[in-house]
Amino acid sequence: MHEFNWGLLIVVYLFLGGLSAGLFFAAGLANYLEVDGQPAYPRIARMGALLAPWPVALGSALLILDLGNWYRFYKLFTHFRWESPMSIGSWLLTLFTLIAFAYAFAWLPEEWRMKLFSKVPATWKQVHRLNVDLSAHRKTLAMIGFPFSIGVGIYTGVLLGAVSARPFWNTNLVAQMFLFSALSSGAAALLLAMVLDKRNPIETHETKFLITLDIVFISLELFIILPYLIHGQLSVLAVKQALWLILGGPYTVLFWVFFMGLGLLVPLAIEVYELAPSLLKGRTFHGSRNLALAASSLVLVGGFLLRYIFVYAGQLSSFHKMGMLH
Amino acid sequence: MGTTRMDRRLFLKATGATAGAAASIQVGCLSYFKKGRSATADRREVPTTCELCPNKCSAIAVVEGGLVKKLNPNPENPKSRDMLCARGNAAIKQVYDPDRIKQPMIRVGARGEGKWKPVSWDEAFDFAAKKLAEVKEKHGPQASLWSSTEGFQEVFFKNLGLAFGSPNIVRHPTLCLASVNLAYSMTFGTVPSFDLLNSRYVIMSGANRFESIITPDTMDLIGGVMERKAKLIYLDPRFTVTAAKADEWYPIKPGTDLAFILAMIHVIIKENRHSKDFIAAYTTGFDLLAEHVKSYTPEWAEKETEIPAKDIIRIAREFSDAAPRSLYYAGRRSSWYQNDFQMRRAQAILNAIVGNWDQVGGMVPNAKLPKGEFLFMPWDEPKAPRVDEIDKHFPLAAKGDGVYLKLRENVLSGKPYPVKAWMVYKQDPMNAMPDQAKTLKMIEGMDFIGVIDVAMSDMAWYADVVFPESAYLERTDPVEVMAGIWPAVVYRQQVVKPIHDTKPNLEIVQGLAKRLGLSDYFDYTIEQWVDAEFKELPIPMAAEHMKKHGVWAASGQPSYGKTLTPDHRFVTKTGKIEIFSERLKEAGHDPLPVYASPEQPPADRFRLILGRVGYFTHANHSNNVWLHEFMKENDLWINPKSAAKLGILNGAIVDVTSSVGSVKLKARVTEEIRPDCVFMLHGFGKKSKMQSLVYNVGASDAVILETAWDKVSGNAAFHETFVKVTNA
Amino acid sequence: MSNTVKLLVLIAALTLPLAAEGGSDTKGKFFFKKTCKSCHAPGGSAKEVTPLSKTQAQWKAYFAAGKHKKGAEKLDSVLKPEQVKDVQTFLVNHASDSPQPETCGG
Amino acid sequence: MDIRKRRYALVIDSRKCINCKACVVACKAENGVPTGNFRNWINADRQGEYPKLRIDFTPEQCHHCEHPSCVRVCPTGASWQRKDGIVLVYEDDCIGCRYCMLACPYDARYFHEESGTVHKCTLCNHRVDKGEVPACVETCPSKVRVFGDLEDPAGRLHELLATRRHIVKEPQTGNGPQLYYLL
Repeated sequence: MHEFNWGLLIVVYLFLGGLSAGLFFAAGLANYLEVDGQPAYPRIARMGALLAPWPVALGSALLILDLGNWYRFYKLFTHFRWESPMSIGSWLLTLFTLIAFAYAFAWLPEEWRMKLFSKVPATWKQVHRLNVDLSAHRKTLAMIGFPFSIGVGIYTGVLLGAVSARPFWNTNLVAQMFLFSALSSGAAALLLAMVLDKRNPIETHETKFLITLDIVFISLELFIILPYLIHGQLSVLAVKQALWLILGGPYTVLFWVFFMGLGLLVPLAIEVYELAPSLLKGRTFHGSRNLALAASSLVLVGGFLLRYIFVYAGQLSSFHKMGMLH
Repeated sequence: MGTTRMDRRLFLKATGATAGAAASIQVGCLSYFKKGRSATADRREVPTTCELCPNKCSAIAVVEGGLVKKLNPNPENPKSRDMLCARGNAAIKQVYDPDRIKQPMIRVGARGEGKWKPVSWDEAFDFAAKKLAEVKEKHGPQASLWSSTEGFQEVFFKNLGLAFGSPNIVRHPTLCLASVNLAYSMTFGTVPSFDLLNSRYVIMSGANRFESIITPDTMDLIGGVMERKAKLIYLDPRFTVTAAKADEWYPIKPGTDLAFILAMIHVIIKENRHSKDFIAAYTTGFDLLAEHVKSYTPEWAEKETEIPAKDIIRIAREFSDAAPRSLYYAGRRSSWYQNDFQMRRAQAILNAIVGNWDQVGGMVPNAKLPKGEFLFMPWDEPKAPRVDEIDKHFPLAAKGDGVYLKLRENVLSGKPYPVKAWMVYKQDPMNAMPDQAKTLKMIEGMDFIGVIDVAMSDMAWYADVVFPESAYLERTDPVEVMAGIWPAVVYRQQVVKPIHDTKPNLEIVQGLAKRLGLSDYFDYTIEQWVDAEFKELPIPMAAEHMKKHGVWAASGQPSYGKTLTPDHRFVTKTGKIEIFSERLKEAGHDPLPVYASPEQPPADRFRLILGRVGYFTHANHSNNVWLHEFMKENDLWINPKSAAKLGILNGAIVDVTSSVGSVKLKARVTEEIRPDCVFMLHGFGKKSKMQSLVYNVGASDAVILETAWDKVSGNAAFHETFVKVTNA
Repeated sequence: MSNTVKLLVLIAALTLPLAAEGGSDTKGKFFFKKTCKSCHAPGGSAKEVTPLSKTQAQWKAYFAAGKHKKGAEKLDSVLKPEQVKDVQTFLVNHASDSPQPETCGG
Repeated sequence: MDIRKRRYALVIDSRKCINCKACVVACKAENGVPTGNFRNWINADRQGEYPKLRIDFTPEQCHHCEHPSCVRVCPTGASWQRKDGIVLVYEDDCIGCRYCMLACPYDARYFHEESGTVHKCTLCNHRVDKGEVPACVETCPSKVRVFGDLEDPAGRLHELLATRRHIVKEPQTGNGPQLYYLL
């Protein structure tokens, strides 16, 4: 009967899981896009590949720490329960993490890989057998990884959406919302990383690509949030009452000002402002470094807030308590 | 066993019978099937009797590894109806309360400062005996006061006071229900039980039976009301749980219940609805009553009570139509106003004139069961008269109980003689009596204060020496006969050994008696005492039975109408039910209840009303961790209209001030109270730091209550205080 | 008891001094239970007697007569004179028309 | 042994509930529920304006649903349901993820800080298996709770459910709750 059984660690975990999925997806996509038979965005593909596994690995560690009995986490893998989103999610997450690491490994520059293995004692022969060049299999690994990344992106939403007891969550739109938010966060994180990498300054076409990608994902996310709100209003009373949490209730300001405003609409406006001249009037895309920094950071904050709001408000919502909340 | 056994399922069926079967009398269904009691090496089940409130329910304690794990209801006791309430269940935490007094202690700091020196029992006894002897030497034995509250071992404490030579034994009834007891005794010669199980129409004045305590009355009535077999009319300035469950709730103007009752009598007599045969055969003074109530019309009562006259008339008609299965319920804690006795008398008279005496669904004189008695050496009668001058001021009151508030006045004034030592058993006068400042003054005037209790009450906190009593689960007590419609004998035996250095009250009394040279009067053990009591129980192998079952009930078949024979003599002066009382007249009181409008609070004040909730017993158990969870502090109920006028918001801290004190409380702005009253719950705002959960949390009503008492019984009147409420 | 006897008892009661001063209620209860009750108990060798068996006046009359066993034996032969006084006090105090408001517990 | 199929359930006559909370304390003692946590409780719904007021009390606890969502979402199978309908947590398999707590429409579960696992009403299965009734049912003063076997056509539950109007709470969740509230 604690109001919040899931707290900040879960929020962070959901955010990081989605972030990895988004990073992998964007990086994989960049790997597939070619101009004249040559990869169009090799630096994006590499940056994404190298970053992708870490957030989810950290997130999973946090999730395990959040368990009442962290050392029993292995039990997640001694059972498979197809009815439980968490059970499916655990497997999905694990496989995705492994693929993401393999994919990152495939993108590891030769000298880094050699340096890494030079630290492994020579007697550990089995380990040294892993010292192989996978760069030829990047496309295959990306192809295998795509569905998993989408799966993880969706899963973080399904985990909440599958809970029929919480009217705030219990709609199929939550999964999509979380997915597009994840993909948008991935694109934004890549943009941020590229902008911050001063040794290899980001190039204009790269900025343009990532901004375009993000505009698409944010728009899709908006197209889910609107029906979520409208549908909720038209739904059964309990859902309508649950939506009150963000339509007048305790999470209203956080949702509208910070998430919708700062986390979604403002970065979208910045990105459109940057892209529109080149798109509509055919002008050269310049790409302001500062605006890219601002937009990408705000998108990440928005992605985090979405999960924060959903995890907390969702726990407050309930079929039998809602009437009394008002 | 000779009892009728009945399956629980059948019992439920019986109580669930539809109104169509209303004619059936529900009796004999009070013992259910015996539950399988498993016994493993480590697990024992010991029947005992609950002590957390005065109802004395039978319980079966489950002991595992030497610890009490669970208390289950014992279905064999008709008076506990196979239940234990929240308190009963939480008794385990009384034993394992970290705040318990764990060994005898002698005060080393100033009184109330909370500095204690743990001592051995010998030291504690020697110290107390020396002090008592000094007071006796200097002022005589009557200078000692012995106050206690109802309990199986109270008798030993009381006897020590008497053997010591003091007439000043003061018990709880005048802080409780002395006015009811006296009013019914004066009318019927006894206080009957109310057959709520079979009643069809019940009126209650503020007796909050569904909320303040759980007894058979609670259970019988909730069944009847909810199965639509009984109608409940409830008068209370506050919307209680009982009000919520009642068929009709009237937020009566406080202090005017007597007007309502007199108007009912008026209607019943005027419309010729009284039970003429019964009145002729068993009562005296009816004609005087008929004359007396002529002016008490429903229209007059409407002005007094704010209950519409048409409702009073209708209720009077319904009440007399339902007779003899109709009841004006007496209530338990009853002491509200200075006319309380007369209000209860009027209830008794109303009941008498519709002829519900000794009838199914009416009032039933209590059946008793025989019990043996241990005969100990009797002492000389105390020579001095009582310090409360009960003979002079309250000649009709129960002499053995004393009159608490008058006693305090006299002790404070030092007249008729000084009282310098105060022994207290199981009672907390600091919270039980109104006007705590006066009680503190009385404490200050004492040369010696000794307290015997299980927990560190506020009274114990101010004592000079504290004797820790073993909790009820840790001791064996005398056998008790529970008189009633379904009489029973209950026994409390030791379930576990005391976990701290505590003693049962008898051993504490004996320890003191030995040092006071009174050992001869207490020359027995609890086992001898109990064996003597077992001896006359009308069952074979009584001792074995009681130890195995913890309770013995008669057949479960109540008998009605035993007193309705021409030669029955009521224990009154005339031998009849006295509608008109010569004895009251002789004592200078109204022989028939006369109404006087109660004083109303001025515009800027509220009448403070009090109440209880069944999680706690008076000021006790609010420190019990399992019960404390349900209510962590008390608050001040105030109607939104009144609160708005004063700018008081829900949850705001307010000052509640009377002529004798002021407390701070959180405001609970609620529709559930009359706009001219405020309400607070009893039992919080403790001064004792060894009540750590409620120490200084909320407030004690005793701080702001003013001293007032009922004129006839001396019963404290708790609703006579007007308070000012302001934002703090 | 025949009506004549009742009448005589009544007359006796009215003409005799009404109070038995100075006896001890507590001791009276003790001796009553110890001595009288040894026979006058339910199932005892004599008829059950309780304080409620008589009114105050009837008890006073009974003690004024000072007889026992339907008048065959003097009360003094069962109880010492002082004990008789105590028992009388106890029985009168708790007679069937005595004012004895009920209490709670104790 | 009797191998007849059983389906345990509770019928609750909440009109008779007076909020005395005996059931709550009995449960605490019987099952060692920590302070601050509850396996059963009583909701109080207060309505109206002076002097037209009402209070409705409804006892709450695990509904031992037909299709318990808590069991469905458990990733390790620690939450499980007996054949007789009692929903339990097998503590050795509970990793303490608390997903089941979110999945319960009745908020009937709590996290036990000491063991790091989730606890809940067991319908006193240890008592029921001995032929006794749950502690809350046994102690209830106003006999609000009736425990029984829905598969017993002669049982008290059948009689009550056949003759009295009743509801279950939040049936729209699809959980198939088995706490029947009489009207």
